[in-house]
Amino acid sequence: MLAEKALDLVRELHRSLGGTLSPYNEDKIRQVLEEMQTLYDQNKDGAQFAAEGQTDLISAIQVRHAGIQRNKRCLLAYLYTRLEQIRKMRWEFGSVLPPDVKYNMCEQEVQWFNQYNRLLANYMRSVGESGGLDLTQDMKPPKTLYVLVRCIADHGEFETQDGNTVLFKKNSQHYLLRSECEHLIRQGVLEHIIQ
Amino acid sequence: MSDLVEIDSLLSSNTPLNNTEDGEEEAMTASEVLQKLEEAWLNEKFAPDLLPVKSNLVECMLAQIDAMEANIATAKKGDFRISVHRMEIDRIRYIISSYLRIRLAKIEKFTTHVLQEEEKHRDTDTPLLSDAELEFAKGYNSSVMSHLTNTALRHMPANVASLNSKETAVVPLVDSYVFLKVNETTENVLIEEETVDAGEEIMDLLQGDQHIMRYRPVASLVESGAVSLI
Amino acid sequence: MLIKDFRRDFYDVLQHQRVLVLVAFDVDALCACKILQYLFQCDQVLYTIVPVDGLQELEHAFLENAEGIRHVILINCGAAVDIVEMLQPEDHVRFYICDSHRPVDVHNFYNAVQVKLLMREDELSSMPAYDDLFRDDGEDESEESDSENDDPETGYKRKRFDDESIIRRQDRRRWNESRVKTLFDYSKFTSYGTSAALMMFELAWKLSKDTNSLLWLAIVGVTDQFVHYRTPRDKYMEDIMSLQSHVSRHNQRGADDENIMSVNCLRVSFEEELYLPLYRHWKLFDSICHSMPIACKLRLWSLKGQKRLHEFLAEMGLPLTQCKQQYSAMDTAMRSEVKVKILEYMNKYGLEIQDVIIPSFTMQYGYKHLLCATDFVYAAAAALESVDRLRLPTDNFLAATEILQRCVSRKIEAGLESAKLQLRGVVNQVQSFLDMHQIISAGPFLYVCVQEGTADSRFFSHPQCLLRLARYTLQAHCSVSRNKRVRSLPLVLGAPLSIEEGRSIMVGIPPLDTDDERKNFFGKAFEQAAESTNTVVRFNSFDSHIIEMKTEDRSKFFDALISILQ
Amino acid sequence: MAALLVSSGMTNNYFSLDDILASQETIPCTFNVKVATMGYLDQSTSDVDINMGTKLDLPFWLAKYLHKGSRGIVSVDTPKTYKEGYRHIFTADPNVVDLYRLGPYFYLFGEKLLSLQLPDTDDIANVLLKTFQGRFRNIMDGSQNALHSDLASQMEKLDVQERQLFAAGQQGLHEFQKWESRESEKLSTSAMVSNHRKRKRIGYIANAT
Repeated sequence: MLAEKALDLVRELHRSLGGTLSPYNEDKIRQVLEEMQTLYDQNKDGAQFAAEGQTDLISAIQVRHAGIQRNKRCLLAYLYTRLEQIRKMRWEFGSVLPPDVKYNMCEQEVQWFNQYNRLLANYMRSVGESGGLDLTQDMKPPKTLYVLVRCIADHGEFETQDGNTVLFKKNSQHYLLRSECEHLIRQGVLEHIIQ
Repeated sequence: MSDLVEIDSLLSSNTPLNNTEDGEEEAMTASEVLQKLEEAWLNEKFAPDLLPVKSNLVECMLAQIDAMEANIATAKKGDFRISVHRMEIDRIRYIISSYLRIRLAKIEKFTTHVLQEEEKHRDTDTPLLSDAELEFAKGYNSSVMSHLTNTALRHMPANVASLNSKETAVVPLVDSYVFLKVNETTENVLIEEETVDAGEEIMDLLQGDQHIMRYRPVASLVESGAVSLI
Repeated sequence: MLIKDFRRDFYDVLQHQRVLVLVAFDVDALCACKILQYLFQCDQVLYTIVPVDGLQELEHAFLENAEGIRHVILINCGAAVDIVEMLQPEDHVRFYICDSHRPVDVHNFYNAVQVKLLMREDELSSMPAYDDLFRDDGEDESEESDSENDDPETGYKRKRFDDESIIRRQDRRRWNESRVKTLFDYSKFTSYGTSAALMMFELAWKLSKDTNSLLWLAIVGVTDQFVHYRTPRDKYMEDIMSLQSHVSRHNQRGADDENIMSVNCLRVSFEEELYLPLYRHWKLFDSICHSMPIACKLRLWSLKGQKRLHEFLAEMGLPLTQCKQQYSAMDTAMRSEVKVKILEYMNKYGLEIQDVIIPSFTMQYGYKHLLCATDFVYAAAAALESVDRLRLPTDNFLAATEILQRCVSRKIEAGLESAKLQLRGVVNQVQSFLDMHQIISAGPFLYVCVQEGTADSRFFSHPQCLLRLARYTLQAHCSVSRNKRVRSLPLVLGAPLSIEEGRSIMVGIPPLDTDDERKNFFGKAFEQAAESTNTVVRFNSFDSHIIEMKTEDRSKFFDALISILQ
Repeated sequence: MAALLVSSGMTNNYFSLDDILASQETIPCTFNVKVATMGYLDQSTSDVDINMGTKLDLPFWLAKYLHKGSRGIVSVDTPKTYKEGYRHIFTADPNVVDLYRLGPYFYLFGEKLLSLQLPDTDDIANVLLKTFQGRFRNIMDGSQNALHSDLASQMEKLDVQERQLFAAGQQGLHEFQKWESRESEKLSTSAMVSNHRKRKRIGYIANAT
């Protein structure tokens, strides 16, 4: 059936949307491009006959052209949605991706991630005059200045703004400035406890 | 400690704080600016499309935060008001970052559409994007295009090897329904155009009313501030 | 040095500082820690909490977290040990010890700079005078130097002072002997003072930041001290009376009808509670079987005892079917009469009032069912000493804090279930002790060991549960044995700590007839026994009467103990 | 995370996966013209070309392209599920129908049909509206007080868009409950990090055993 492989690509990615990024399906993408090329070649050969108005050839060209468009749309949608997932990762994981997530990304996607990182960093720096504003902070409206946190795993020493060093040992509890430990909470190192 | 007192009064809206850019606009106190920023933030949050940027509000509030932070640094360590002011700074910073995050998401979602719209608005007095946002949008657009090109489009047959933006541009759903509150009474607002089976529908929006309606007819009113989304 | 004004010398000093809080592993310490947390959060004092379950852990935690810390608070740990000598802190570090262990180490008491004690003045009256213990006049140095340098050219000088130095040396020796003797008498018996949670609550009260929930934490702390046989009964009654005044102050609003308290807030009320463990969440029959005083008086482990229990229930008019149902499922009329009936018929079966009734408090939060203080103590203690292999001690500590959080009700239910398991484990173990006559009277003390590999032995590798088992065993043995002197015999109980490493834990408890002061001399006894047999004995616990040793050294250790206590 | 706030419209979005999957649904078509060499599209015959008048179920994206404008290579007919018979069922009792089995994208595909100027376009539009109005109340009630246990049974009859609506209702309910128990102010680890962590543990257990 026309554009069957392209549809598989879309279905595969659609299934993995809830969880993590599915591996970059290099060979299926190549097959889709080959199908497009063969359809295009068939159209080219048929083109000179069609000039003489043989409707059956013209309609065949139309069908193949629709197939090419469909392949193109599925492929681009696959790549674009993966970019959206990768962009979301920048906000969730931070600027460094864990290795096994990167493993599922192709070389160009990793480069794109770095590009996006730079773009975002430049944008954040240019907000306001003094040193810009880190948009990845303050994800939730702050309710208290200090928060009680519990360490989920040993994380070693941590330097606070006012010069104290805190040792994050597993299951120890600390009462710290919210702004300082928010990113650690998001990374899953600390857990916020509600009194 | 006097400087902390000064900030309180500043925030309790009696000493004017004139905007740096457009002098002729009547001077607004810090809390009024904050009020306007909150409104802009809510409008941006609930509007399906990107609203013109309120960069003067953002700049002014950021300057305000820096001033407050400088003051707090000088205050005595034990002062009770420090934590109150720090809390206020955190909350203002949250509003600003959330506002900019929402705009960023819309820019990333409707990049091509936004860039086209920006062409029209660039020179008017209500630009859609701030300079930083424009630069980000251009950079983001080219990064996506170059990625799609060298992973797929480059290998495609010639006649389809390019992206025509009309077909692929993601357009915001301006017809989705929104909740809104009327700030200033505005008469005969065209709600529904003339259609074959239903006549034209005109409505008066009275102050204080609340409605649920399509966004398109009230888009201009939201920008002018006559109506705010809730 | 003892602090007089908690607010000025302790709390206000901590403002705007970062504080390290080291907490021992018992429910009282947990409650005190939560009260302190609440106060610190009101005044935004930054703090770090590290649970410590032994002296080694305490040292380890201090070394790790001490960087940049000027104030260290020790809850229910560190008082009985010379803290400064043990931790070797820098000069600027201050220790604030809020500990119910007595006696307090003399160095802590007389260290005016670095150690501050948060305890009641009257409890430290037995502290020997300063100059009995320390002589900081030049006497000591010159004494040593005289005896060492006996080279000739100072020989002449030494001879001339002969008679004076002899007198001084004798006087020195006599002072030293008296010092050793006073130190020995002072630290001969270990006992317990006021609960740490109560001290912290009084601090909160002085800061006028006390709330109903802090009061409830103090109540649970005091009850824990009583349930684990640390504070004697009359001390417990005293504390209850002082808490009663606070309770009536905080909870009188609900009384008259025009300002009814809103439903979902905490209501605490005083009540003459039935001293049946967890009976509101259990079957009445089970709860009676697991209540130590009644089980011992009726000797429930024997068939005759069971028969007596059935008689007792029948006489009270409580049908067996009802008693074997969940207490909450019994019909309400019957339920309300249970206490009245028990009081009426108890002395016919040899039960006194304090075996059956314990003055305590109950709390209600929103529409959830009523909970009494002992329920909380059993649930939290069970969580603290959970037998789940995978969980770290610190995981248990956090689980226990969540139970005390009280608004998370399903955590409390889980805690109550594991508490039931623990109680059942204790009763079964006592039953097997008595059936197989494992309790041996080794002259000056009774002695028994939990066999390795028994199903419930995993419960008893934890100190507090072992303590409850020891107390239950002693009471049961005394009610069974015919030997008149048995009530004056203390008990030593051993249990396997970790079978792989072949280590076991040992606890010694005082005899029943000196029960009212709850003085325990085993700390000193174990020390001397260990020295004489130079076995490797680990005094890691904050209670000196709980020790750990290699299992194979046990018998050698007991012989030494017998010879010492003869 | 921010991108979630902007609801990605399904209909006019070139890159939307749902839109692509919806346009894969098939429509009965008849060929007005012979098409050379495309015989393989029709599994029932083995000849090389598709001759005139053959009836074939084509995916919507192909049918629309071939039907559109002057080409008229193919004439289209309303799919079975939107025809008279089914329409009566929907109007009778919309809640009984299992829309997921009829085609996971019932509304989205229905909307696409409207662009084909079929003879019964108005009736289709009407039936889409009526069906949704009939089912909406149950979806909303279900999402507001669904117990974890019977969640699956409630959702199996809903089509993709209805499921998203149900999920949105649920999320609203959960967020209200979290707000009530003051959990909403709790800063939490980002969803992706916790999923990633869970999988690592499972992976760890998998290759450990």
